[in-house]
Amino acid sequence: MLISCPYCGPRDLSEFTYQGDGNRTRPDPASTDQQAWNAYVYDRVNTAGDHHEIWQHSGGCRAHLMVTRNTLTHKVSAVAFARDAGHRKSDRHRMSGGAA
Amino acid sequence: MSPRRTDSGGRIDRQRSIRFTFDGKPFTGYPGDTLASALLASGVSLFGRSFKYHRPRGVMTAGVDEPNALVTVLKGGVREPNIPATLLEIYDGLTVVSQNHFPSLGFDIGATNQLGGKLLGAGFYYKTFIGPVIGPLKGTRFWMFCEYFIRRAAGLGRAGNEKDTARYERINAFCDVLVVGSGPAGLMAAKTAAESGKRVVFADLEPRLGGSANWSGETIDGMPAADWAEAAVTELRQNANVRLLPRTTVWGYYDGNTLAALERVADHKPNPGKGEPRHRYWTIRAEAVVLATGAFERPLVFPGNDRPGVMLASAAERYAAEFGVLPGRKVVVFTNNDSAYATAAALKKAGAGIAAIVDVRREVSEAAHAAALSVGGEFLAGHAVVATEGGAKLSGIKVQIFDAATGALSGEPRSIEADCLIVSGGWSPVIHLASQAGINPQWDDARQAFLPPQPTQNWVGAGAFNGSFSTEEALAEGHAAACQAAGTVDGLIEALPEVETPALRSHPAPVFEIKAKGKAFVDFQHDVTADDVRLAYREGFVSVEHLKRYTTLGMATDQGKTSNVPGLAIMAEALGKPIPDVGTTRFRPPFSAVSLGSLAAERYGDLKPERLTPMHDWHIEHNATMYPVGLWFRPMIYGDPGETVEQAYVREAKATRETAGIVDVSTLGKIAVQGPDAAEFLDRVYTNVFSTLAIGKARYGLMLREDGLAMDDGTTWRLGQNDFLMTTTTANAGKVMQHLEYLLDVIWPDLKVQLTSVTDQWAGAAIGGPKAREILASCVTGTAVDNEALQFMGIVHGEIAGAPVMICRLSFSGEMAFEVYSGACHGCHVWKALMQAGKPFGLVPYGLEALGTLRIEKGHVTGAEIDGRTTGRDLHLDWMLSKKKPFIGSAMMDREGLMAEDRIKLVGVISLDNRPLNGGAHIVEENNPDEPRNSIGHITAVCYSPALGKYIGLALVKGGKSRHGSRAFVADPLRKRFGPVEIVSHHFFDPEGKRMHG
Amino acid sequence: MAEYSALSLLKNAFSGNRDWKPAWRKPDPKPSYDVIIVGGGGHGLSTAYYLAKEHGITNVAVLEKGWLGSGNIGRNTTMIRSNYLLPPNTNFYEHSVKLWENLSHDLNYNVMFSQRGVLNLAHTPGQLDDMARRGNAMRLAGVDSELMNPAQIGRLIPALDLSVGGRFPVVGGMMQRRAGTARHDAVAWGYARGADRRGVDILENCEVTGFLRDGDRVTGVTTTRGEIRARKVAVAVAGSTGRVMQLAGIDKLPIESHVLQAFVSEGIKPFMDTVVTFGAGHLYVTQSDKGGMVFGGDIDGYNTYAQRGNLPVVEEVMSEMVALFPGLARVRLLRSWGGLMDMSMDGSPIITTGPLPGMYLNCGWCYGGFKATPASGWCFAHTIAKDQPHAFNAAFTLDRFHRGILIDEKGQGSTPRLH
Amino acid sequence: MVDVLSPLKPVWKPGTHGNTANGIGVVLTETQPGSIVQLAAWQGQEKKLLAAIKAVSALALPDGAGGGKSGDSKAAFGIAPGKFLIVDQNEGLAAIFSGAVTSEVGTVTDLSHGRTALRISGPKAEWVLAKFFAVDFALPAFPVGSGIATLHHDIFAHIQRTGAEQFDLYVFRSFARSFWTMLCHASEEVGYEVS
Ligand SMILES: Cc1cc2nc3c(=O)[nH]c(=O)nc-3n(C[C@H](O)[C@H](O)[C@H](O)COP(=O)(O)OP(=O)(O)OC[C@H]3O[C@@H](n4cnc5c(N)ncnc54)[C@H](O)[C@@H]3O)c2cc1C
Ligand SMILES: NC(=O)c1ccc[n+]([C@@H]2O[C@H](COP(=O)([O-])OP(=O)(O)OC[C@H]3O[C@@H](n4cnc5c(N)ncnc54)[C@H](O)[C@@H]3O)[C@@H](O)[C@H]2O)c1
Ligand SMILES: Cc1cc2nc3c(=O)[nH]c(=O)nc-3n(C[C@H](O)[C@H](O)[C@H](O)COP(=O)(O)O)c2cc1C
Ligand SMILES: [Zn+2]
Repeated sequence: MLISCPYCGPRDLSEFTYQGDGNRTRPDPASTDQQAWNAYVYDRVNTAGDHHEIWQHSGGCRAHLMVTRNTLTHKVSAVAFARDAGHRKSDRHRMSGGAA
Repeated sequence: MSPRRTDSGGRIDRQRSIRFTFDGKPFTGYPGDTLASALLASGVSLFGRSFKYHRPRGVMTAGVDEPNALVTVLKGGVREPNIPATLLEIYDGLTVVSQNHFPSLGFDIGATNQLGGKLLGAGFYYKTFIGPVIGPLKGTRFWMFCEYFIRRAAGLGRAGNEKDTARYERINAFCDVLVVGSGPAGLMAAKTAAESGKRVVFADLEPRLGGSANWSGETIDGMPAADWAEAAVTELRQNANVRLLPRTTVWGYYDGNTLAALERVADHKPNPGKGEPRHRYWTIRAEAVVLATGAFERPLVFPGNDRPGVMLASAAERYAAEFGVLPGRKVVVFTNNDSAYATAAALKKAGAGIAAIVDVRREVSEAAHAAALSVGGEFLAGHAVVATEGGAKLSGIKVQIFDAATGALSGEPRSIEADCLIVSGGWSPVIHLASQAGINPQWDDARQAFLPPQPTQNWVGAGAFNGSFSTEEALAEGHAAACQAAGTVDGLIEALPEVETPALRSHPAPVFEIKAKGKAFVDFQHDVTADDVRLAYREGFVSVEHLKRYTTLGMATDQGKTSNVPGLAIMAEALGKPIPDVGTTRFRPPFSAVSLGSLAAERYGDLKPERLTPMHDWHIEHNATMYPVGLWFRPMIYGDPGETVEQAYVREAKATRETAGIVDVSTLGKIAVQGPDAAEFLDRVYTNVFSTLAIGKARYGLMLREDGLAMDDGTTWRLGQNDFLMTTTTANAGKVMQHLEYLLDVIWPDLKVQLTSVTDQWAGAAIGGPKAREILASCVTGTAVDNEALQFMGIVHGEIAGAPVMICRLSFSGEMAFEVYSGACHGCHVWKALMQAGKPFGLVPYGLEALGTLRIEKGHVTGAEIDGRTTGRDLHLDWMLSKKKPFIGSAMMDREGLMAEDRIKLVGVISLDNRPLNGGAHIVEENNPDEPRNSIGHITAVCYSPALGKYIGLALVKGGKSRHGSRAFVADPLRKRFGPVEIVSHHFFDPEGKRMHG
Repeated sequence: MAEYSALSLLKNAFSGNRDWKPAWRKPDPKPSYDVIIVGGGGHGLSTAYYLAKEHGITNVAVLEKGWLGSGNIGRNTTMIRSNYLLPPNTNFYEHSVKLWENLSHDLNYNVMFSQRGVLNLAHTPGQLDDMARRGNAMRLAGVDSELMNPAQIGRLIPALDLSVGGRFPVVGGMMQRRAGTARHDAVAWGYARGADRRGVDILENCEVTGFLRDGDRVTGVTTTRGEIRARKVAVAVAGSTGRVMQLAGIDKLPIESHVLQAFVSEGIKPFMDTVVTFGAGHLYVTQSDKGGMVFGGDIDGYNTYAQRGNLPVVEEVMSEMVALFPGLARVRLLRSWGGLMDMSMDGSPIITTGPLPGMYLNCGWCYGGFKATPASGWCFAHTIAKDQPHAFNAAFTLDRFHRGILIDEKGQGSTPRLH
Repeated sequence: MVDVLSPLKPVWKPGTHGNTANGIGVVLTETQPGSIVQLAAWQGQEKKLLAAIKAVSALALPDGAGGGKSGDSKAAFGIAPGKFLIVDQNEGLAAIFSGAVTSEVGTVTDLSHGRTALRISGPKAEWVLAKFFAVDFALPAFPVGSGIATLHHDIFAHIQRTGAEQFDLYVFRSFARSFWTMLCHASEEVGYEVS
């Protein structure tokens, strides 16, 4: 499997570390909403199809990437820096609805 | 001259002969021969024994699809089992033995298994050996008793225990176009892609590129096909953009157009060159792939079809044309399609006699008819072979009239003398690679074959792979495929070569099996018969995948290359369903078996790199016993001659408490945390506050995971306003780094913080003990190290023996102690200077054992206690959990499960019987040495404490502090230890910390 | 249906094996059942079997989307053991081993359970202490376990390079002799036949495509073979849990679906009798009765439903394999494949009522659920029949993650790929 | 000044080795630069950082990922978004940059001791490196001057192409000895010289 790092270009899977479900939002640090914390830490979306997930290019530039990858075919259809994806959180929700 | 060798032709070099042995007997062959061709040429017909019934088996194919002729290659004491003789190129000194027989290949007692044939049918094991309900062999015992004997019969070849001394390597390749298969289709594709200027990798599993052109006898561009292929290959060889990979099997098609291939670099050589690997494992990342892997010919299923002397038609033709070997002198051809007629003609031309052509079809094409007449012999259309005759060698066959539509036989069986029966049951495109991604291939009725699935990756097919079985089509498709793969879709790059070929069609009649009396084999290696398939059907194992698993059809080393389609056709017939409704089993990598060594490649014999500290060589020179910690090596003890481990660490620990000790702490994880928001960031990731830390000071910190459990601890030093140096435990350095990077990159991208691993930048030496300060003072320049200049947790900069150092006064040992950091390349220099300075004071280097002892005495926690299941509170670090701010884990750390009363918590234990304790021992309340039960916790770390004069340990125990002063028992049944302990505070020694504050 | 025995085998051999009947019927779905079990894997089938056998509930259907046993039950490395550290696991898996010990009899089907022992290798004294902690926990719970020294290990497995290439010398190991392997497919077939003989309908090629609901309550399922109603719907679909539960509107679970690859070498003559695991990496090896070395390592480590993996894990596993057994460098890899792992957030399973009324959930097996097959079905059947868990599975709740009552053998927290 | 100790010392075997029948495939050396410094710019400050690099090292880095330059005694290349590795045969570069890069622009991290610099050159350099890294080393894909960050199993490496047939590798010091040993081993096939 290859992931196209926006900085390094297409690189082999062995250079990356999977950081899981990219649909989760960390509650506000001061939040005491236990439900929200539980959901953030433990609950995962297991999409069959295009899945939004975070990978670290740990064997390269070490950036975290927001990757859209099909869990049925392993085809990667989109990659962006996670830090840029941060301020487009609403976008991400829309994408996980299946539009992407 | 050997009995079966022709006078001329083929790829062999008759000028030079090669000597090898098979089962100890000497043989000769020629360069270019495979073991199969050389042995056939010498008149050998018996190559091996089948798996279950130990039936005698000969050679069935000439290539990678061989199910029968498997042998073991010996290289000194190293054994390589199950190698198809058809792929094994001979060389001088090659030593081969046959396998799966006792006492010999010719006479094999295991063949008596055949007597139980009906009993040993599919599913046999599941129905028996269940055993009695009572007695010593009850339950599963009876099966295990039987299994012992059954297991002796397992497997084919024998592997050795001796280490293989060969070298294996891997290499990464990138290309625009990868062409797999070098037949007419692949060659044309490679030529086309190369001409368009693309970077091409061109692989074929055979030693000689050219595929079927090497033996087809056709004419391409006015020359013999083999010459045309050679010319094309020569041209490609000169192109710098093309890498030719003969002897290279592309065996896996993985995601992202990543293909795995095995190059057999030196298997055909008596000895590899200096530094040359035996196998090279290629991972090829290709923009586009052309799959031109050809087609496998299929056998027909009929009684006695496994007798040595029965061979696939294309194999017979290859032996004659490519190796100059006649598979027989008196040949019968048995076919359901036209392609075998060309074979008959080729064999005839090479000097064999054609005794008969038996065709299941009553009507055949004119071209076939003409071919039949031209080769002579009987022409038996509308007939079938119903039996073979002879022992371990074919002597004849029986034929009967056959109705292809109904499968009915009629008339009296008649014998025909023959020493070779060549069989063609049609062709199956080699769609394995295309199918590995998991898409189902499509059945094609006209060709009676599965055609490749719709691409799920960027590949284009060409030639017989597509079911296009003529050479014209192969050339045209090869060209077109390359144009598509290279992105030059718009047209011909060059004129296609002209082909002369007989007008024979390889589309077979839909006949797979001749039902007559006797064992008719479908899977030759696993001895799966047509009756086994029908038994599976009767017992409801009708899905092809059930069929496979119930009968083991297609599970042998050849993975059903010849047997899958006939097998499922028989099942389809039994079910009364068309073949596409039955489907085919799933294709999986590898396409053909690959050595485990090649996949380990450069890591064969060298599993992991070693991480060494700058002082590593010094430690070795000073008798350190090294201890692996992750990839690092650290001194465990510096043993004096004759000392036990305990004596050594006790001496080291004692010296540290009495005078001074020094330990290499370079392996501690070190992370530079820099930037205007660094302090804020640390406040968020540590449970305690760091923003208040003064420049030039260090602080101990605890980190939790998001789920509120303890993750790691360490000190962080503030070197500047925006500049921190964080230390982590050795084991967790990578994990902590990733954790922090994740938070910065994903959660708080707005924070201006830079993280850099500087573990390797700094060498660290911790020096502690009553004399530590004096020692430092005697060798440090540029700074004072007295109480005033260097307070507890203070940092100063200076020099030792000319090298810049950074010194922090902090203590893990509980003594007055300092960590001295220097640039790694100066590390050993500084270490030696410290040792030198310490000499007059009795400074002693100490290792992990003493380090552990000192920390246990002080009750400091490490990885054994922060084991991913404990909380800060479990470890009595509550005082570090700031209430003033949220931090990672703060929201989750108060959940009921993490606050529960019955959690195990940190305590100290003292052995009351003065015997050593063991890590991993449990603590129980009841004095029941024989059958201890009801663990209340366990011991995490142990030592003999020189300070206390006792064997002590740290433990995690239910109730924690409430048990202080109480008595319990250590239960260690695995090491046969039981005895009383006292549970005490984990602060064994100097709980007030007077010593380190000085 | 006929009992299987040596005698019946002989009788049938004489009649040309023509009289054997299907091992289980192929019925059409009824409109409704007392209990529907979604998933014809080991756990689904054993649940049906024990519902019938232990609780007399026989109006049961097992719905399998493909061919029976096409999931992980048919693709695992067959290792069975109860060498766990934490009491809920030790007790549950030991119950399972006990059921295994009598399973062939119970089912009248030889599942080839072979107690050839599972040996975990240790490569540092610290690691051996960790093993001792686990082994002692077992012994204190009445489960067999012992430590072995390198010399004993060398005698047991002559092919093992005790120095592991000089890099990770074996300093000892922990052996559970009652542990071993079983013939994976036979387990599925044996349970299917056993359940079928007690009246359970096994419906293959019957994929659940949705859940019927009455308000919150689950009242049945829609399938590729029509609607089927039931008083109770139990889900045991292992790696497909996320997907199937989404059909019931449960979008998020404390689970990730990953792929685990496994490998088999060409058949070789008896090479090694026990199961061995490597302690300085991630590798477990056994030799099948057919002669293939069956082995596996870590999961690939990313979400997938594709049942196939990629090369990095292949290379990792092979390099560890030949490091342990350098004589196998020339032996060849025959086949590799993958299965879908329902990796839970603490690495331990979930067997529970809910999360919706009328629904029951069995999942979170990671790569250790084959050994659990008997006990999982046994406990799940109890939970379904009684609407409450048995003591053996009382800890395997779905809400334990949120409540922080974790059963984390590896101490890795909520990072499923590390369990 | 104090002598800098190479981690390769016990395994450093000058001379020619391996199969030299077809000449020397690669030459392997340790370049021992005096300074290896990592510079990182905050998002949006990259241009200023590049300007600082130019001012201090006189290397005008081209735009784009991995862009780099190498001169006789100095080299610089991009290793990650906004991050650069600057190498100088002279010591003390970090201190100079600390003056030139303010905290508004980014950070300066001295790695002079933390990374070991190896050079591989010769006609088979690409071939030998391809044994370790899943990276396309062909000149068009990896032009002279440019750099990458990549990985060989546990060993992380920064690599800059410093000539048509020459690459400079920066590996963590603690791994350097193991990596060097592997590099020599992999070079045996093509013949190598250590100098
Ligand atoms: C490579 C590998 C090695 C392993 N090794 C071991 C080992 O050595 N020891 C061990 O103890 N465990 C091992 N395991 C784990 C073990 O195999 C599983 O945990 C266990 O088999 C899971 O339970 P199951 O048998 O019920 O799952 P499965 O057999 O996967 O059953 C689930 C079934 O649900 C079906 N299904 C899914 N969706 C639907 C739907 N919508 N409708 C109807 N049916 C559906 C699937 O088709 C499947 O048949 C391994 C697993 C793998 C993949
Ligand atoms: N007589 C017939 O009826 C008949 C039937 C089928 C094919 N053919 C002939 O075969 C030719 C077809 O040409 P083609 O080029 O399509 O096939 P081909 O059989 O000539 O070449 C295929 C090549 O692919 C190689 N190969 C297969 N799998 C491989 C793998 N995984 N890795 C590396 N190499 C692999 C094989 O070794 C072979 O050399 C034509 O000349 C056609 O006439 C004839
Ligand atoms: C314990 C075990 C042993 C196996 N042995 C063999 C074998 O000897 N030959 C073979 O071809 N496949 C063998 N397989 C693999 C199966 O062929 C198949 O790949 C696996 O069950 C997964 O199914 P799939 O590949 O159809 O998805 C074995 C599988 C298991 C679980
Ligand atoms: Zn990157």
